[in-house]
Amino acid sequence: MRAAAAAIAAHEAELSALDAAIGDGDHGANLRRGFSAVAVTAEQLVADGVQPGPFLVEVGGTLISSVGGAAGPLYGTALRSAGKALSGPAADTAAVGAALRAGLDALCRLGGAQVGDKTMVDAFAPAVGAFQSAADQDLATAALRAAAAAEEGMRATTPLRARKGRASYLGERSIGHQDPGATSTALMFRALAESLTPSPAE
Amino acid sequence: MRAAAAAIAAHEAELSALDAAIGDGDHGANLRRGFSAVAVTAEQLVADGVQPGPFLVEVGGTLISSVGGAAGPLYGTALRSAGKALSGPAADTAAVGAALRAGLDALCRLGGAQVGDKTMVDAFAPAVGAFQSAADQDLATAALRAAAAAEEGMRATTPLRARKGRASYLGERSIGHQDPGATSTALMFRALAESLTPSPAE
Amino acid sequence: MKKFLDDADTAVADALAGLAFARPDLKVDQELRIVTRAGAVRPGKVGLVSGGGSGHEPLHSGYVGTGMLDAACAGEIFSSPTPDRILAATKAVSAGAGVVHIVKNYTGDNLNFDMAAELARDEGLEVEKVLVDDDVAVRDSTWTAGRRGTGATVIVEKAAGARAEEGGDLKAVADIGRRVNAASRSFAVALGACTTPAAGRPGFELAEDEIEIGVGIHGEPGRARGPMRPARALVADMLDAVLEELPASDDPVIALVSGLGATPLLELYVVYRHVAEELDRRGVRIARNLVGNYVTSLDMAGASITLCRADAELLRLWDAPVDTPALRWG
Amino acid sequence: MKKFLDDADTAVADALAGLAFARPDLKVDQELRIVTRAGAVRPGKVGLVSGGGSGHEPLHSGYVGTGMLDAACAGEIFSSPTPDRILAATKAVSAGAGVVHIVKNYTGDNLNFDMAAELARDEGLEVEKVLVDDDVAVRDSTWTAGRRGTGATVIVEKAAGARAEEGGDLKAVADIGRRVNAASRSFAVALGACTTPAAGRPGFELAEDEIEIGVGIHGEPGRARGPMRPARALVADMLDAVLEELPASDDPVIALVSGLGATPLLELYVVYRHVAEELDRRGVRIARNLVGNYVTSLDMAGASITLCRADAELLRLWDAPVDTPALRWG
Ligand SMILES: Nc1ncnc2c1ncn2[C@@H]1O[C@H](COP(=O)(O)OP(=O)(O)O)[C@@H](O)[C@H]1O
Ligand SMILES: Nc1ncnc2c1ncn2[C@@H]1O[C@H](COP(=O)(O)OP(=O)(O)O)[C@@H](O)[C@H]1O
Ligand SMILES: [Mg+2]
Ligand SMILES: [Mg+2]
Ligand SMILES: [Mg+2]
Ligand SMILES: [Mg+2]
Repeated sequence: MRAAAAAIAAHEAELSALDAAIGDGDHGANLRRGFSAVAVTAEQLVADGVQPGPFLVEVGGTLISSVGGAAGPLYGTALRSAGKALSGPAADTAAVGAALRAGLDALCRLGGAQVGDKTMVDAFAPAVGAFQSAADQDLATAALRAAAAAEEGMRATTPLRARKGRASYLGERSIGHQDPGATSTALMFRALAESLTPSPAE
Repeated sequence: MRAAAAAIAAHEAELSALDAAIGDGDHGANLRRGFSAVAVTAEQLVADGVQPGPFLVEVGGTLISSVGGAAGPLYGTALRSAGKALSGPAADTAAVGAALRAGLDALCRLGGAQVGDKTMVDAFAPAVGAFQSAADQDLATAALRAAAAAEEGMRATTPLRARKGRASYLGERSIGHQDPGATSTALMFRALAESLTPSPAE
Repeated sequence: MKKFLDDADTAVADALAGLAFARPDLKVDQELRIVTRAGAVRPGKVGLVSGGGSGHEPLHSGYVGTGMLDAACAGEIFSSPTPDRILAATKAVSAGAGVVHIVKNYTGDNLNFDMAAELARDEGLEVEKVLVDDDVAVRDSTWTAGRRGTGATVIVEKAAGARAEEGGDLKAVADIGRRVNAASRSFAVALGACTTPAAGRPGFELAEDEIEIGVGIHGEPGRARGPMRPARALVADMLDAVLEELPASDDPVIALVSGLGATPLLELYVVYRHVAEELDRRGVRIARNLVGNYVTSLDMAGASITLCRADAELLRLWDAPVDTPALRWG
Repeated sequence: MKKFLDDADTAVADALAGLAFARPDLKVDQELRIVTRAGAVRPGKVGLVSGGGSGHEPLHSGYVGTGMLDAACAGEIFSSPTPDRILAATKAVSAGAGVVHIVKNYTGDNLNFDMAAELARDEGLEVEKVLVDDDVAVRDSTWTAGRRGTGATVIVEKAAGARAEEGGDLKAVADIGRRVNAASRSFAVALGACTTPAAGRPGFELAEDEIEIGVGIHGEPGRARGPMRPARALVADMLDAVLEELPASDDPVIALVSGLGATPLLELYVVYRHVAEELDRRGVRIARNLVGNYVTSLDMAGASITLCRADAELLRLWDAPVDTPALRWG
């Protein structure tokens, strides 16, 4: 979580710039606000020794009540649903994969978007697919594959015409711009992968 | 009058630019509006064979009711007073000089400005002085001297600090800018001189 | 960027603090960014809540008061308020007769208001949603999130507010709001972009002679860019777009000309002149009008035109007394 | 320059045509550019005429109506109306009890209104002039044309209008106007220049981080240029300037925060927040306030602050009913 917050903070301007091109330019600020709040919540939860499932549920709730805009409810709901699907103190790759799938499903239900609509789903869905395909690998490996898939999905949004969210107002003019939500999704999967990968000796 | 109108129209942008520097940038537009109206009035008056005195009175009235801003009442009053001082169908240099003096006096009474206050008076007063000093010359010569004096007066406003009108709000910051009203006065005296000077064979 | 602000992050909070000082007839919850009327909601009256991103002032806080909204939720600039806050506002104005949410049609607003409504229902409250989607710049198709909500919001809030004030029940109040929305269409043109405090620079760049045709109130690009033209021609095109999708009817219209934030009243009256003349030419009668800054987009230069077909009942509700910071009559 | 206009030369006429369409309760003489109330002045009521250059809307036409002005004369943009028109307005609202001219202190306005008053007196009318000169950015000295008239005009017109409506005689109405003016001071800051339609480009250029301190409502330069700073600091400086010349008294103040045309309401409320907090700190009580676009300068970005010491009588006159396009209450 801390890594995700840092990644978002580091890329705030980039996300907002992407959003300015095809939306209203606040995606970076929205997420920065949300993840600042999450950082506070998370620290408390870690201190309290909360388990991963309830942890994600709480964090999702914090996002919902601090981000605003479209991304808040979508990411928040995804995390809450993922958290509800996780039980116990630790989790293997298959369990985490199933939780991510539950989060993705909830996100799609709420937003009504499918792959190809030029939204965060275009990064989220392939990431979950890659993660689950690596169910027999360790968590770090699965997460690395997911991050790569998310980035590929993110880049694939550029030629698409948006059908959901603010970018859809542009019609044809949304083509040629990378979706900000897909970008933030990819950033978060990359942050997850890096936080799970043992860092090389310093 | 037609010459004055043409001179004003030709220099509208310049006058407005001078006014923008130390006033509100409308001196050119104000006078262009006024002299367009004057051109119409004047044509009618000439057609009616109105004599110079009443002609100036009428034209002054037209300026007052079409210019607005500070310059309208000031120029209009000057012309009206000058016109009232002129009698008969023709006028010699002395009579015209006296009429101009009467106009200047009325302008100063109305506006309360003296030479050195950085206003149209700084061009008008020396012009009248020069005109009257040439009372024994023909009209064209007197007008040429007046125009030269007006231009000198106009240029002399640049280093002055304004004490009247909108430019006075600037205090020290009005120094270094030529007064727009003095500039339009000089333009009009120059137009008068040129219309009285027999044009070289065409 | 030069703005009268202390900090981009506190802009909304600081403005709400100013509103609280200026309007003792309103109550401002600084923590939750909720503006309500100072007094309690009359028992049995339907509560009206609206809200959305900030930066559209006087929308929505300027429409809280007798005869209009009971509560406005102020999100961050151009970002929907969050569900917990909308829920708090909903509970605050619930007086036993249910609460109407007036929601402009944007994905973010929809998601956040819907979540709040869900939570409110979980707590036993009745909530009806009135969706405002009047902006014809966006084609309403499966390709888009649907038309955006803009100027009609003011008319929806006014009419539904009047209906609630006179004792209409939840269904009646929501129905009036929906009817106004169905009878309303809007179109906006930008001559210059707005600058959000967070971004610090204009959301888009227009050439010296270029305008954004069909711009959204968050600076969303419109149908196209085009050359600047005289007001009369621009207004004729805007009315073409509006009338093409306005329900045909013999009813007269309520006409709203709103500046987007940086356009002087002088220009808005020039726009209204052409609206009046063009509509007369096309046989549409204007029964009521508003000309001023009613739904804005920070410091965007531009204007929107909203027309709402109004039958006798709607005109009666429009004329009913209203006492808010931005609308006051009767 | 991009503006909703057809032609720089017809801007004022076109806007007045729009006003005429929008407000059936006003009568607009297009020929003479005079806006009056639709009905005749009640016999025996003192008539109130104001006016000046256009471009400051809603000043003055937006203040014509019950409880405020009887007539407004609209000059060209930033140029005083001419005496013949002011005379026509004066005669139109004369109902046997004399007429008050409310004149902002600019050389052009003074000259034109004075000439009109002279002509009116020649025709046997009684005319009293109330000069408004509240702008402390200009030092009132023999070196200047005196302080300019700005925001206080609204308060003068409101109070004198109320006094006339309740039957005050010519002297009483003029006295109230003068008293308000004497009790009022203003100061404005521009973040960006305005563009007159005739000029087609901004009246002055400010660097990205520069502001004009003490700007006039026609874009007249102010005391100085300075660096942009947070709203709190700007407001503190503006209040310093105002309070330094505001008559000391135990009376509370009416506080007016006016946008200059291109400044969003959100920012004006941030300004008001600091006005309220700073005045509280300095022991000045705010009894009434207005926050919005009341005296503008075309599309200038900026804001002005006006304070007026108000005793019980003034507050009573301020609270009296008013029904005009820009002010309405009671
Ligand atoms: N219906 C939707 N389903 C999934 N994702 C969506 C949907 N609508 C928008 N998004 C995502 O949200 C992103 C925009 O988020 P953000 O800028 O925070 O919200 P807003 O559009 O309210 O300003 C888009 O780039 C897109 O990826
Ligand atoms: N009191 C005065 N007496 C004489 N001339 C004056 C006075 N006030 C202003 N002027 C002249 O008027 C000019 C400005 O005219 P103009 O721009 O048309 O009017 P305004 O200042 O009302 O916009 C100044 O440049 C100055 O020469
Ligand atoms: Mg966005
Ligand atoms: Mg001028
Ligand atoms: Mg947003
Ligand atoms: Mg002027």
